[in-house]
Amino acid sequence: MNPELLTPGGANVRAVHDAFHGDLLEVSMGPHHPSTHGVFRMIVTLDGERIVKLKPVFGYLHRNHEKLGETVSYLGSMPYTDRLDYLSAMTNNWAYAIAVEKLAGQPVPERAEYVRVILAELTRLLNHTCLAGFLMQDCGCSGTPLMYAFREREKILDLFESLSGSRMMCNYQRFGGCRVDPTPAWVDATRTLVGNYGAFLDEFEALLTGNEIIMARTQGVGVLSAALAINAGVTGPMLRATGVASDLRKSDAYGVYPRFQFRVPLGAHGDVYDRYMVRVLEMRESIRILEQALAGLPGGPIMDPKAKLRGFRPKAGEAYGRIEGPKGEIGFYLVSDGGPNPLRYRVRPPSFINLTVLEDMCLGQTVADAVIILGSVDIVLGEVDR
Amino acid sequence: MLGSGLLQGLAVTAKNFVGSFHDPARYTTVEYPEVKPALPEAYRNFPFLVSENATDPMGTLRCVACQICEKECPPQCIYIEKSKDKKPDAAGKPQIYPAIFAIDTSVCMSCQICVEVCPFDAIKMDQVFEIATTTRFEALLLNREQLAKPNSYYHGIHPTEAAEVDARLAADRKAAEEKAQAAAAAKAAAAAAAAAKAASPAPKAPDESRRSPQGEGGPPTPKPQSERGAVS
Amino acid sequence: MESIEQIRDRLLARFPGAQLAVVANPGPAAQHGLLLDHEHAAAIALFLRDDPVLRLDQCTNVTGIDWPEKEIVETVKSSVPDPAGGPAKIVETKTKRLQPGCLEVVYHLYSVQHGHGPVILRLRTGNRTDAVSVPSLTPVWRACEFQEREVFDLFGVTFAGHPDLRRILMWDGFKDFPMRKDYVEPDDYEWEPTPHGAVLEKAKVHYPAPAPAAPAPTAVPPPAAG
Amino acid sequence: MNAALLFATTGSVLETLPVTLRDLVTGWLPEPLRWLVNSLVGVGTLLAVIGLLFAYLTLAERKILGRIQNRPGPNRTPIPFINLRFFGLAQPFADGVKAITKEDVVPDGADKVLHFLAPVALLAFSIMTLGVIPYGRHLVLLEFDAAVLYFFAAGAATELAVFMAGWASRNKYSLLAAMRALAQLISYELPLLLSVVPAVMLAGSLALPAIVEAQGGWSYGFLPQWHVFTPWGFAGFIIFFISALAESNRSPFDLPEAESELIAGHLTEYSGFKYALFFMAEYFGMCALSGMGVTLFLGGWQAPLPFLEFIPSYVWFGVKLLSLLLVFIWIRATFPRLRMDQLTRFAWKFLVPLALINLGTAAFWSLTAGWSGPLQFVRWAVALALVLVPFTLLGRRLSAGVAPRTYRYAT
Repeated sequence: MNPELLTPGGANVRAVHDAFHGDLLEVSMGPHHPSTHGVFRMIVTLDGERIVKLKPVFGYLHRNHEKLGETVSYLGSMPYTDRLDYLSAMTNNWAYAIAVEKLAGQPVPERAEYVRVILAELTRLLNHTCLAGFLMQDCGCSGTPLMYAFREREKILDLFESLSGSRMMCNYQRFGGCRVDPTPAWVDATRTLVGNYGAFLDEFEALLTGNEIIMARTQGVGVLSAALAINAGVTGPMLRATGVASDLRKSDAYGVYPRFQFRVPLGAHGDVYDRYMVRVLEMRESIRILEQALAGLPGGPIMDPKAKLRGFRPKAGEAYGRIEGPKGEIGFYLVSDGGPNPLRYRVRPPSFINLTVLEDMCLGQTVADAVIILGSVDIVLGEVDR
Repeated sequence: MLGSGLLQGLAVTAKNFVGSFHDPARYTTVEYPEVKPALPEAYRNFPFLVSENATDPMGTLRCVACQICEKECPPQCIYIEKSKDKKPDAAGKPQIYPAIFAIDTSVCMSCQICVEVCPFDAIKMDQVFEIATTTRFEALLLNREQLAKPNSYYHGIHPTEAAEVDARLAADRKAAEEKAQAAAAAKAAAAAAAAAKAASPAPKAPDESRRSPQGEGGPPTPKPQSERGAVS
Repeated sequence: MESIEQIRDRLLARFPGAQLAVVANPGPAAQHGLLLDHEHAAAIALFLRDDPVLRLDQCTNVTGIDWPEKEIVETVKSSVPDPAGGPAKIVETKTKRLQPGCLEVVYHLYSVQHGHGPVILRLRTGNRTDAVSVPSLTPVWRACEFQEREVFDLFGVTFAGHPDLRRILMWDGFKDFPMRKDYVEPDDYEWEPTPHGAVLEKAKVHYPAPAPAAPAPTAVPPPAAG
Repeated sequence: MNAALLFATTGSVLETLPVTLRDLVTGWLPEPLRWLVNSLVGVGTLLAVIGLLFAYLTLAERKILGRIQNRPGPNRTPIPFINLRFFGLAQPFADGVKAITKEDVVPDGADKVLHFLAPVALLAFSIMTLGVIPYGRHLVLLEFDAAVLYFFAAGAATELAVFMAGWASRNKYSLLAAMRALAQLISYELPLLLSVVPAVMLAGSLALPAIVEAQGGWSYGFLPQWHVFTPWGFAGFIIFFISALAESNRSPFDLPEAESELIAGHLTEYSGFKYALFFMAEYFGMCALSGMGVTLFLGGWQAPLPFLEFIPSYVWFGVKLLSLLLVFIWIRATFPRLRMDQLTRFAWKFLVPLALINLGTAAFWSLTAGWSGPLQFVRWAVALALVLVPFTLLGRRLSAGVAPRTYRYAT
């Protein structure tokens, strides 16, 4: 492995700087900037419009989520996990539930596992659809793909609302199952949505995938090498876009994922277009998983009858549980001392760690590229800053 | 050919333009203040206190000020002070009641953990959402009187759930009565027999076992990590 | 994947002087850790990353744990033979000892190539006050760059060899380390009236109401009564 | 027969109606004064009509954009006093009131004079371009021989005002936007002019009414002899239209105000009424360029079919203008934005060569005007080949390395 990859910026900065000799312009993009997806900030040093240095600045949305997790009970952290990556509350819930279940050795009934898969894949659809919309907004579309994405997202959120009572802050998973049992009507509604989603994706792709401007804007932009991606802890669609076959649904085989037939799409170039396309193709696989899960949804209890809600005190020990969230590996590391609150509650935020390579991807590109590269990382500031 | 993707995109937007005039699946806007969205039954927003009787809401609160919700509330938005005296509840049994029960809705995040941990079905989730106020502090701090809503209201917003709760409470009450009767009978019999027996245990409060069975959690069963399933 | 003991043994064979200890995890998760010494940490990490059998090429999670000083009461039972010749008497002697506190940094390593993991590395500081340095593993895994900065920011562990060790989530002028167990939040942290009077009381201390007669110099209004 | 006559007479009455009305008012004035008042009336009418068009164009844009995005668009502003919403038709006026009453913030470090002058200059130049366009058979405000040159000279000056705004704002984003605007101006002025040359060549005049007249009549009795229905005209029109998009800073060439990159570009430090002036100038520019496109390629005020001639010419012009503006909006709703280097490359490596070749195509077309019978087919085939072959070849070169991809899956 090239050791220069490991120094942030490093060699690239020099190479780029040698190529241009103009005066440098330092621009602070964010925290109030239309395309920083919240209150993210990048201090960008420009030569003309080329980026020679980019330093991300975090923390504008920091609320010390992890400290909060140590001051409330295990159950009390569940609603807070909704607020990490607020686009994918259901997968955050699941990751936290899996970590606690590992910590306490809590089994989960089969029906709950199926429901969790259904909700996680719906979340993946929701997240990737929105991401495509946001990315195209960053490319300069006047809101059209974003509005289409939001239109479909609303339909998924309606499902979440009628199941969990809230559109985004679901607070649905529990240690040892799920809070509410989905009704047959809900399952039917989900089936209808899943049945229609392929047609929406076709239309969405007709608008975007073959568009010459989008291809020109995104192909060859923000290239990330597989070696650096692995080394920098990049996970999720971003890693797969570099051609690395890594999907926790396959490699960790958590939940009931081994029972479903699905493929893992891989990119070859590691650029923005690959990241977009990998997500689109993943959505198509999610639809396949959803169809299988909805067809095979078993009966039975949704909660383990032995699971405790009040007075939940896992034995002393620690556990790291992780799942394949839409943005990458979302993990929770919990240390218990036998008390009602965790001694240590740590979130492994995928979008935060994926930002490690932001500068490497942006060097030598233009301001316009930096915006779409950031968009293709798929960050949610609630999770980045915690 | 260069431009074919662009033309395809124009066709999609044109289709959506036309579709927005006739296809409700495309045009999903609800013009809010005039048209109210239909809320699903599960919809939740802010808790309220259930009282049995609409005419005497304060007297028939189910809440017995056990303070479990106050302890479990993640953002600590509930504040309860127990009463010094006891008042008869809906069933006529003397109970401690909340002298102060306040919820700071500026802090509450509607997570409904208070509802889940309540052993008495006394606090439930409301469906109000038009709750804008002109001040930030006092108006958002709801007190006991503002929080209490009758059981009939609960039936109106969550019919299925409320019916289940009522059935369960009725069963619990019946079981408690039977137990009390049995205890009384036993007591009478014991008194008649020896007349020196101590009082039999008081009937217990509604059963807690449905939500939190006592005893440690299940045996540790690690996830089958080795199970590498069907890979296509 | 090899068990943690096997990995330890291989590492000991490879790095003869290294001080390695397995930190057992009593919980059902059974994810045991490996405590490294500072001297060999970077070399061991590099070995773990490049070893063809393990190939722990991804360090997914880096975090700190604060272990404050703890008073441990140990009860030792000893049997004292009865001088009178009766059955030996069992005497319990309680000894109190102070377990020194430390800051611990935990690394979760996985292998993307082989799909196995986690191997958990742990590094401990000497104490919680002055010897708070551990070697940085950022030169081995770029993934540690921001996460080690975060541990530095929130726990106050300094990483020797980190290329850009600055605060990341808190602002630059911030003084304390908020994730430590003994962190006390400033009294102006939250001063709006809430049902919990304690916060309100703290606010009153921080923002004393201006005396009615004197020209109030403070611009901050007193909090409204709750 | 009678009906046709009736149509013809009403047609001619309606055709001259604006002029007749004006003469009714000003006809009694002595000559030099009459000329002055006539001009003022003309300018006033033009500004009123185009101003109203601007107001409702903003509303139409937002509404159409909304409908394309499956939402209603602005529909809640009631008409004052009667409190009827009426599809939000009062929205532009509410926007105007808001813009006027907003605080006008000038950055501390800004060049105050230039900061103020930029929107004024921009608006002035865009209004100037509106003067020469023939809106109808008798409706040309400023009729002179070098109208085409005048139009493009004034149009190019608008970009200088954009640069002024960006420079004077003393904001890094504005400065970047200003640089982008200049690069864009230089790149797209050339294809814009080159695409106009054939139309001028065929009409043999730089005067716009003459160019419109040259497009009169119908081939085969139904095909209008508008330039757009010839191979070179179609290609020229497309080049003109793309360049017009770039010249008016509209999507996908809205780089100077690239919202997602430069916040609002040169508009970042403008607020209130100055901002509204920029907005107005953008729409005026759009109208002017569309009007020019209609005049040069879409037959100006000519009716599309012979039996529709009874409808006054200015109505036809209006219809064509509005449909072009709709295409502007439609394109904005669909396309993302290009990058700066792609924008310039597209101009220099694609549009300019195509426009130059198109010059040759037009020359061929005018030389072979006498060909008839089967030679007509040859004429069309050669001309089409002259358009399509360079387009395909250059397009392939331009989009080298950019193609849809196929993806593999992990096993």
